[in-house]
Amino acid sequence: MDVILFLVFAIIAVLCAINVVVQTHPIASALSLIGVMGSLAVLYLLLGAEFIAAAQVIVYAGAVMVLFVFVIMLLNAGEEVHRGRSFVVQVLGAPLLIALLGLLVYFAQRLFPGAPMVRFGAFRGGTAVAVGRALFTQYLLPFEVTSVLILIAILGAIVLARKELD
Amino acid sequence: MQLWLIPAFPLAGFLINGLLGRRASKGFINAVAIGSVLLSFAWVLKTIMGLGDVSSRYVEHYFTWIQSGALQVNFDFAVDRLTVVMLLVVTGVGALIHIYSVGYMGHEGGYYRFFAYLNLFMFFMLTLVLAANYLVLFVGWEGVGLCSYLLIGFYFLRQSATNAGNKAFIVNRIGDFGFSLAIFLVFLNFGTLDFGGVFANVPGKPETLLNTIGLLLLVGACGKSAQIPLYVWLPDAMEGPTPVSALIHAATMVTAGVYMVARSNVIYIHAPVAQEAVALIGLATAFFSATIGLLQNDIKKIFAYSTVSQLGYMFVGAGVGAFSAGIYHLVTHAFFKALLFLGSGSVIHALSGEQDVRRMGGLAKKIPWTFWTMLCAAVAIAGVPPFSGFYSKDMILAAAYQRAPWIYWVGAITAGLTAFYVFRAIFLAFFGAYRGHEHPHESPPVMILPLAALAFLSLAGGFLFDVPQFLERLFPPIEESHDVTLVAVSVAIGLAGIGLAALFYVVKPSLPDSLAASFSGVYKLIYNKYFVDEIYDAAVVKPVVNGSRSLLWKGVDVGLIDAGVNGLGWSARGIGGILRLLQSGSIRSYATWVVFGSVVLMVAMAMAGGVR
Amino acid sequence: MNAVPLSWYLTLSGVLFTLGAAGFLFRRNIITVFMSIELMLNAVNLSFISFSYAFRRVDGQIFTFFVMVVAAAEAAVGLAIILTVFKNRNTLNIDDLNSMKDEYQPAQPEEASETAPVSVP
Amino acid sequence: MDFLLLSLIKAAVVAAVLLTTLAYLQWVERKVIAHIQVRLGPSRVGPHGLLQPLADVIKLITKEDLIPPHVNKFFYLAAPFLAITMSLLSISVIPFGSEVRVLGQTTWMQLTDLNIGVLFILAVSSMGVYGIALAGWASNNKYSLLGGLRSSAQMISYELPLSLAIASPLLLANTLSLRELVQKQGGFEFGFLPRWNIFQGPWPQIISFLIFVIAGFAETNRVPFDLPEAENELVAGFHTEYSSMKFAAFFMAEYANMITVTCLTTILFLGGWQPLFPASMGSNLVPPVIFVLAGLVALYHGLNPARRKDRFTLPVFAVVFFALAAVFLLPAAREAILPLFWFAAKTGFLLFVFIWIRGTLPRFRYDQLMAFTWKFLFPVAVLNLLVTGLLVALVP
Repeated sequence: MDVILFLVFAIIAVLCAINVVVQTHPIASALSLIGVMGSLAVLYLLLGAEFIAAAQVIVYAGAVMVLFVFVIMLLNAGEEVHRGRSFVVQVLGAPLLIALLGLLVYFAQRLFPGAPMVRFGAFRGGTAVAVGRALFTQYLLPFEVTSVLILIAILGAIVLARKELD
Repeated sequence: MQLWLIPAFPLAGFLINGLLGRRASKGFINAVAIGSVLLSFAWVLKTIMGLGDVSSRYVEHYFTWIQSGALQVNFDFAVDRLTVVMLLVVTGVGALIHIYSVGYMGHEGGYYRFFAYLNLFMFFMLTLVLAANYLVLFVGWEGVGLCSYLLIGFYFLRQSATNAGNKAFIVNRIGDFGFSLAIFLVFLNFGTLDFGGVFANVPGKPETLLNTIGLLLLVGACGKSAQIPLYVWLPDAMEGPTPVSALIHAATMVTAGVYMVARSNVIYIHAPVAQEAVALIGLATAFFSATIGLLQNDIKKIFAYSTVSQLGYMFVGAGVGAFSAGIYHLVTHAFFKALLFLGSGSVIHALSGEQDVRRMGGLAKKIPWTFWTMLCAAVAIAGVPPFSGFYSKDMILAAAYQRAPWIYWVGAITAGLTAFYVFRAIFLAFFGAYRGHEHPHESPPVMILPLAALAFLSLAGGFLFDVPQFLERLFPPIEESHDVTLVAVSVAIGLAGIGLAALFYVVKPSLPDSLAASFSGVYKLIYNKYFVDEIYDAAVVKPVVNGSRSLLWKGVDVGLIDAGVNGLGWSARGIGGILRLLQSGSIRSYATWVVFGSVVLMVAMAMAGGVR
Repeated sequence: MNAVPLSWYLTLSGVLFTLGAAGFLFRRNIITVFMSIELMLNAVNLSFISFSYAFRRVDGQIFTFFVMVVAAAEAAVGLAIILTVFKNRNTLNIDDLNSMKDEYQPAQPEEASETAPVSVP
Repeated sequence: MDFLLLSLIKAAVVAAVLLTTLAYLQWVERKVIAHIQVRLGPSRVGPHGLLQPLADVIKLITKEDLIPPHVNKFFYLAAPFLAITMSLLSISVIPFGSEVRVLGQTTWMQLTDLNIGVLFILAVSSMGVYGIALAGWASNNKYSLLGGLRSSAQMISYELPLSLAIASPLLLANTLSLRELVQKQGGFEFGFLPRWNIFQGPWPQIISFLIFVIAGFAETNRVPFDLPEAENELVAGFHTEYSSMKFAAFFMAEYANMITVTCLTTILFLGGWQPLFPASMGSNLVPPVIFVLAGLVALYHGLNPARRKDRFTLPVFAVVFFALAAVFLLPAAREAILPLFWFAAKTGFLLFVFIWIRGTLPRFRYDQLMAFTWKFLFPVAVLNLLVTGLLVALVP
């Protein structure tokens, strides 16, 4: 069961991610990205992070991506135009990415060579209670700092976007 | 006991007037300024009542101000009998001068500013007096210096006023430098700055060390109390409004040096060389500035040199071991010198700004209140018994005779000079025929009232307040001398001074000019204040300015620092010129380089086996 | 076969990250590039959660939480910047936004610091 | 495989009931609005128009399925299904009643109980925006785009006070599971006052109840917040270009959302299936009494018919009502049906309020709508949450 779930959602995630990259229209990319996020949320659930899974959908899919879709609609962004080209990217890009992927996979295998097996329900440390407790005790200061960050981001976004008016 | 309230009232007054005063009415400003000082005075009285006879030192701890390694400085206030005397003088005389200022400053601009500064000064002065350790004292010390600077330059549109303010500030810095060195030494050798802790450990310390500390403290005291060689700022400080001269440059701030020396009496008793130096500098200053005072024509300058001279007297008192006599003189001096300044302020007010005694004369009839009150101050300062100056001056001279008779003689002659120049000023201003053009008018009651109060204190203060007896347990005892001849001699010299002044300026007004003609060399020397300012300018100021210009600016700054900085800039530009080839402006190529970097890092990590 | 090795999750994370990087490198639309960054962040989040599972500690999830918050803030500001850029330049193509490159200046370093021309309305 | 089978059966039952309810909710709405406006409403198809929904469905299915030119076909087709999926998905965690025993099986009247059920609903409802936004954008029509943008902005804005209003009762209940939430609200204070969150100390959640209901109106795009489909400005908003079943999907999504919101309100604030007053005071007798009364009224009107056909139809209804009353008196059935009755009663009442308000209030202007949530609802919700948190922390 776990294997099936993992494979299904991993494949969905990878396909959607590929779609993000290859689609020429931004809104298609955005919706594919939502697909990635949704399947990642399921994977989080499998890994026992239920609160983060819900937050993933609410924050990422429900708020951040809505912003993206909004901006795309507002600017009426169309298909991509291939105009400029960068010599560096064209020559180095693909080999570097393949090397990166290889290295990442290599490290993943070397770090955990098959030993820890993920069973759904084996780790239940991701409940809202556990996360909340950690957030409000050990990570209280970062948490508060984050709230300040968000406040600043709101102000910044308002100030920047306000120029639209005049 | 809430000692902190004593300085807190003027501070509140300063904040209120300083922040809101610009729009407030004069009544409001007066109420806040005078009210805060009166409240402070009342709180001093209440504190004294609460402490009974203040037989022991009472300390209040507020908070740990500085905690750094071994250095722990508490923000503490303390009260003992010396503090009580100072508190009463500062708040009492301060309150009278505040009231006087209402009349004197009534027509000046920056009214709220003036009173805000005065209140700030009161705050710092009270902090200075109440301080329980050297650092808090230093805070007050610097604070009063700041206020003095602000108030000397009160008429900041006048170039001479700002120059005088700067001069006072800079000269005081020299003194403060000595003072801070002394504080460092104290901390280094005693491990604390607290008065109690320091003085308890003084016996047993090497005498050289104590002498050094004493001399450095003396440097500080010389700066603040205008002693040779740092007295030059005080006469110029008369550029400030007259109440300021009375409060800061006669009654309170300039006596801070004397207070500090008296406070550190334990150190000086164990440091004979330093104490000797205190006495000598005091004596020299007293005599020297008395001679300058003889020939001044600006009424405020006369009293300024007189102040320097009287401060010298106090130092003599402290130097010969009669600390209580020095403080006694401090108190009486606060009365009669404040009165002299306020009186001269009244005269200047009456003459709409005229300060030159040569253009006064015959004012006794026109402004009788001012005349009579100033006459009280004059007899007090001249040491005529039984007025206040007689008691304190006589006590200092007696103590000096015990130490060394020649000090007594110089002091006595100085007393005669003092009597002469003070009465010279009185005679020139109030007797004879009027030589000016203005129409003199008597000052308003709000100015006369403080004058009257101070006149009473000048006359009766000597036997009303027996300061030495009050302080007797605090200082080493003075060997009492009951040699009536000494007293008689000094009084006689003083009376002779008055008589001479009467002869010169009332009976035979032509005599001074003929004397000046026959002793023209000495006359010129004294008239130009021994050319001290010019000597300082040539010896100190010019070399510093020229050295800065040629060596530091042209040499070090342009040649060394600028060259180095510019060289860095040029090399950065050169390297940047090469590196800018990487900057294609395309984010995607940058990102490629980032990926490249991370791949390299990961390869390195894999080869080094960095992860497990 | 009722359990998945943890390395599979990490591999998936690596694959997603690489795809995100590829999007960043090869896409020209600034919004898509931005979305690729979000994809990379998500990939990193997945590995954080995997580590959280591996070490049986909640800390990894807290990190993910903070990454999300920062991503949200970043999206708000970033998209506002994109709006402004679009308004000023009327383009979303990332290759057109290369004014950081100093193309028109000769190699003389002194003249590099020319002040921006002030447009008079 | 018991679990799977049971789940499949439950899903089938819920889906059937829900879809029927959706269809008839529309009939109820039309009837109620008609009576508010002193009209009869649908009355031609079937007795009292009871077959009207069926007719509508047939009409919608058989209608020509138009796809306008120049639309983005994929998203144009995907949008309505996204909308209906998201709105139906949240029903899956709603508990309708307590534990029941059917054919030897013990189960809950709930498809699944997630211990993050509330978060799940929030997540799913936040995804609902995409259906509308995409529909507006993919239609390639200015009215649609504006409607879609308006709608998404409105839904995002009102989601904030909504979430904050949800947080307060969660603080009281200390759980995220909807089932536990209802169980915590069981029992009575002073013997008669139900421990529903709207009444419960230390800080009765009346304010968050009101905020939740108001935000719920906006989330479901109902009057007075139906700006996205303001017909006099935007034709029909995001679904201007939709017809036949795709239009029906949007329509169903709206009603499904309404049902979700009312169910959630019932669970969060009104104690779910908990009765209004204790059984000792005869709460068990309420449903039979209501049904008997309804049966009597129907019987009376059947005997004194206003129209000819009433002579046959109304007695039939009366018999049905009497039968229902009898069922409620059976002890075996009562255990299972009573909670369901209370849940349905509360939800039904809230649905009636929704319809009632639609018949009563005019529409907001768009700036008023935004100002209302950002400048009033949001601060009030934050304040309420703060007070609740403080009181929960202080009062043991």
